[in-house]
Amino acid sequence: MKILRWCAPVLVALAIVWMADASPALAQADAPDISDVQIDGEYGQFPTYMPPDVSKHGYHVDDLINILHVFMILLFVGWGIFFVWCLMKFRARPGHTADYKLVKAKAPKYLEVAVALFEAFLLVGLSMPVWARVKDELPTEADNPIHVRVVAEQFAWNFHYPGKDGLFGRVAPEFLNSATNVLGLDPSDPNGNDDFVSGEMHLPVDRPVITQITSKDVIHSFAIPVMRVKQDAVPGMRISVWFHPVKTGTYEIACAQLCGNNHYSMRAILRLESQSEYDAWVEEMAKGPAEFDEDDL
Amino acid sequence: MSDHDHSHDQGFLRKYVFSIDHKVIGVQYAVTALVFLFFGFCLMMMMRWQLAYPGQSMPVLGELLPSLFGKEWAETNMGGGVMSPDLYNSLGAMHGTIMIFLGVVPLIVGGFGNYVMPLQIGAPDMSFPKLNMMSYWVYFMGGMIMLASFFAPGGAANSGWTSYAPLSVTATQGQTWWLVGMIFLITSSLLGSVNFIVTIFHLRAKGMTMFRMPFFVWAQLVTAFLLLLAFPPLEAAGALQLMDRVAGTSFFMPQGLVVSGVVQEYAGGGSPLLWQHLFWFLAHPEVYVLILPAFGIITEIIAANTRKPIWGYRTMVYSVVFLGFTSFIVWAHHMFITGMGTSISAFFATTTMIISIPSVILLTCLLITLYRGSIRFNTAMLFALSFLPMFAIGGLTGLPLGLPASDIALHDTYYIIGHFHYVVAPGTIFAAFAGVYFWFPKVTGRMMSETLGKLHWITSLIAINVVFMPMFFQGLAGISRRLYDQRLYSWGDAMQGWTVVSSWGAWALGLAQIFFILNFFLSIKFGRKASANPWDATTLEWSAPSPPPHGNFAKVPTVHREPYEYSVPGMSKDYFPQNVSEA
Amino acid sequence: MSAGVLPYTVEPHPVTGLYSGKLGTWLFLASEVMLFGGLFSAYILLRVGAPEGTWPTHEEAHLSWKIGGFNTLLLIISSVTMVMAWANLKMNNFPKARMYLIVTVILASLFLTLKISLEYYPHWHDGLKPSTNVFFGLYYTLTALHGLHIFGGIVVMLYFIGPGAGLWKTNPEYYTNRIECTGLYWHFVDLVWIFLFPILYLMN
Amino acid sequence: MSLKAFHILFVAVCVLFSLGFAYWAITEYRTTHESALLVCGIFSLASGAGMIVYGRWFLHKLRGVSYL
Repeated sequence: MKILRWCAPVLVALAIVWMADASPALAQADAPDISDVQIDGEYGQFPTYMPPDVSKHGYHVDDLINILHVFMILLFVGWGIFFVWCLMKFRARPGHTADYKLVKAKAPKYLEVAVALFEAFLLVGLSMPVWARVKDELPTEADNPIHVRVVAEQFAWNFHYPGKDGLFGRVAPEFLNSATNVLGLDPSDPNGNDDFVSGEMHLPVDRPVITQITSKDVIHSFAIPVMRVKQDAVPGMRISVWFHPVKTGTYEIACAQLCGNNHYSMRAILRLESQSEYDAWVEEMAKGPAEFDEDDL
Repeated sequence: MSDHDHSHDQGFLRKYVFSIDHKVIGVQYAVTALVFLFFGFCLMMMMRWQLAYPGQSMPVLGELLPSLFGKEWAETNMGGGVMSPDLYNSLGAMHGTIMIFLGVVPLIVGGFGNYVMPLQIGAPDMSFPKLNMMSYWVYFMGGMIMLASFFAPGGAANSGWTSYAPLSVTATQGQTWWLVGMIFLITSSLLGSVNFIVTIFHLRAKGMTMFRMPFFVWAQLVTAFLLLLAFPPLEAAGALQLMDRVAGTSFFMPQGLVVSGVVQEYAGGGSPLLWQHLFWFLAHPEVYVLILPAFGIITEIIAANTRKPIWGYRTMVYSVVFLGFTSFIVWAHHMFITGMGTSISAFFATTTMIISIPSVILLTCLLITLYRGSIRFNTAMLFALSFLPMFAIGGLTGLPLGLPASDIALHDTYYIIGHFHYVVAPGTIFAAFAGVYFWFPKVTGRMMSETLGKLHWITSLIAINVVFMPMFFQGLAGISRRLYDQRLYSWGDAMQGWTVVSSWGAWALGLAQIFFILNFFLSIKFGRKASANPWDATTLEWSAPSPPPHGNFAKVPTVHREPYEYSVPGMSKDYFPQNVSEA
Repeated sequence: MSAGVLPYTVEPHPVTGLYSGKLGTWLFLASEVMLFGGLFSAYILLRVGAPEGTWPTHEEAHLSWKIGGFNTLLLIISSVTMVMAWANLKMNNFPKARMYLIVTVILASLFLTLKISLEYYPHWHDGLKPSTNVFFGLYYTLTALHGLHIFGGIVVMLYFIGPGAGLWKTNPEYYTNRIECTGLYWHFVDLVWIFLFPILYLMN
Repeated sequence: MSLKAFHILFVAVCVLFSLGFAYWAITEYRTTHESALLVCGIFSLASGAGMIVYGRWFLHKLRGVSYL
């Protein structure tokens, strides 16, 4: 009888495993076609950890996450062993009674203090410096950074490049035209003449990038997992974020904040290229839209 | 007139529907909340189908729902039985709202708090019985408004349970219903919390000093203060958002918004982040509203089933009060990536690390209580025991989210879903199940089936881990939350296997609840008759008859000692109830 | 009255020194502080964050300090009459207390009438609506919420003048306590106005 | 805190408010020279003083009532 009682849960567990095993085939029946762009990076079938890191600074974040998870697993396993041991050793059985006297154990106090100290170390020693580095230490002009403005809208990313002059043109909502002028560039501003807007983000490797992130409508979140970068795009605010790609390849940019019904499809391609490829691309882009603008006006 | 004189000749309506007896109201709360919990869970099971098999028509519901809601609805929301992204977002927002505000809080505060707390302090009823009744009915109306919002044009609220502006301001009409519903729910919890605090301060039986109160009562007291002080700012924020939506103000709308190519006519000058600050000022204490009563419940159960006093009762009380205070100054750790400066994030990260310490203390005290106990493994205890490791996982995974640097990678990914669900689902909801199994004999006078209960426990425990454990892997891989179809991303596509596993876990969890539902209803009718004190427990509620009559105690109890005097040496029995004067 | 069987409805609790109704009222007021506190902090944040030149000047705001000031005076006097009503109940002078309550209701109604006829109506008529700018949005939201509180107070007082007055005959102490709780609430509502008046009318 | 105590607090806030209002009115008067401002400023000062007197009278009248 007792065996029967415990059989059912085991069967249920087995059933879950079987179903999980059988079902991915079903899921792939009509997967959306994302093969137009080959994305770099190895993921495997059932990945359990972080995506590849192609940035210069991302290892700070990764180190912290690694340390934290080792710490968490150690604590949990240690805790769990004591827990299970207690459950087995002190189970109610004939001849065994509980001890009224409370244990005067010092160990938990020391352990708690140790945990608190370690948390303080994580906070002051690891998290704060990393945060200060990725938030405050924007690359200076001496580092020769790329400047890009990121303008989010439902449901696309617009990457606004300053062109060869390195200066952004003025933008204002009144110039906006969803077909010809998605950012609302002021045609009378000479700085904007060679500005161009792209739906793909192209960047040269081994140069820091300073992005200024904003949104036209609702809150989005600019996330590049392989770059360990994430920043909300808040309408009415322009927030600077920098990162430093080190490896060429094609990657994905995601929206991480719910922004409406097509939030799931708000994906952009990030192409990390060599400096010469990048220059060629800029050359080509700066030409195209400018002519287009003149014809249009 | 006194209710005592009339308790026998009240009509059905006064006795069971518009009752002012805290026990009836408690049961009303608990049953309504359980129904809402199940409903919210069903929404989630529908979402899990879309996640596991995107673009495939839903079995059964794919045909049932269109016939229920009509053709027009089906075309926009469920073409060919496949849920639309709008519907998916609605389900997500309503799952969160229903689970938190209509399910868990009403169950553990409104239900258990109302039923058990006055009994545990030896009170005849709550201080303001009519207010108590009103708070239930206001809650009920708020719930009905939330349910009705599914029929609103454009469907229910679809901007997430957090309702971030400007998305929520420009959203469909369901959001207005959501806001009105929330104002009802907030009013209800205000009335309830005033009542709880006054009752705990004023209606304790003779001898029931503050430090003789069972820990559950302490947890309810702190929770009531959190509800009292944290909810009004959300009410204010709700009023502002309602104005934005209805009266065209622009509190959360900055200048020059362009939605789908159209320049919006808002006057501008508002701040989208203001909503987040006001919202999280409530919603962080709300997290503790979810977890503290759960701690209260399992403390009662662990004490009764280890047959030994709680280790560090006073420490736990201080911790819980400290938690209550600190929970008001950690809210912005939900907003690290909104563009927050270094010093502000350092402040909120520090308070977040500080607030983790009392939680660790609570967990440690309960763990050490097991040491040298005599542990009985009944269903209530099994649920209470599994709360401990599950809450530990939830709490530990909070660490990388509380540190701003690691939060960069994990924010708004599945990791956070895994984290808070471990706290709330196998945490709080398991505690709630434990509470149901523990106090069921008191409420109905009958025991629940242990066999069905244990089946329910083991299946739920396995299934719930199958649901939530993969979310940590997905989160670490960087998959954004709230994606209708994650396969559009290469890493999401690679992760689809885990999503399917998680979905099957969810459906298995749904099936496991059949054991509970069967047990619940069958035991009301056929359960073994329970004595007044079936668990040989010490607190006052077990000195009242099962079920307690109107007015609770035949004779007003006098309290002589601390709440958890188990296995006192030299006694013939291994428990020493609080109201018994001599051995 | 079910409350009749519960202790501390009339007599103060030995530890807190309050009867239950008063403790409840104070807790309610604490939550009200948080409600208006939330709105006040929204006001401060929006005002500090307002882009240069978008916050209306005194002239642009079109709020007359004279009307506002007079209304402030009305509310201050109404608080005094409210206290007098309670004081007279304490001295067992029910007719006088009732008279003071009626005066309070009249003052409060006058406040609302002036507010609507001299401010809301002409403003709305002149196109100064909540959607005009953030200042007017806040102005309407804050004053309307405050007005709702005033209205609620009037309803409660009317109840105690009319149908609720019978309690004085059966349980005068209980009745006095209820008037005291009403008075606490009324003082709070007036205090809110004393903060609202300067930030909306004077500080532009 | 009884209504008595709260009323005293209220009176104190009113006194501060009258002083503040008087200050505001007189500063405004200096720039605009609107006589209503001066009148109101002086009235406000006077009523501030009046509130103090009233407060003392009130305390005397309700001396038998507890602060709690």
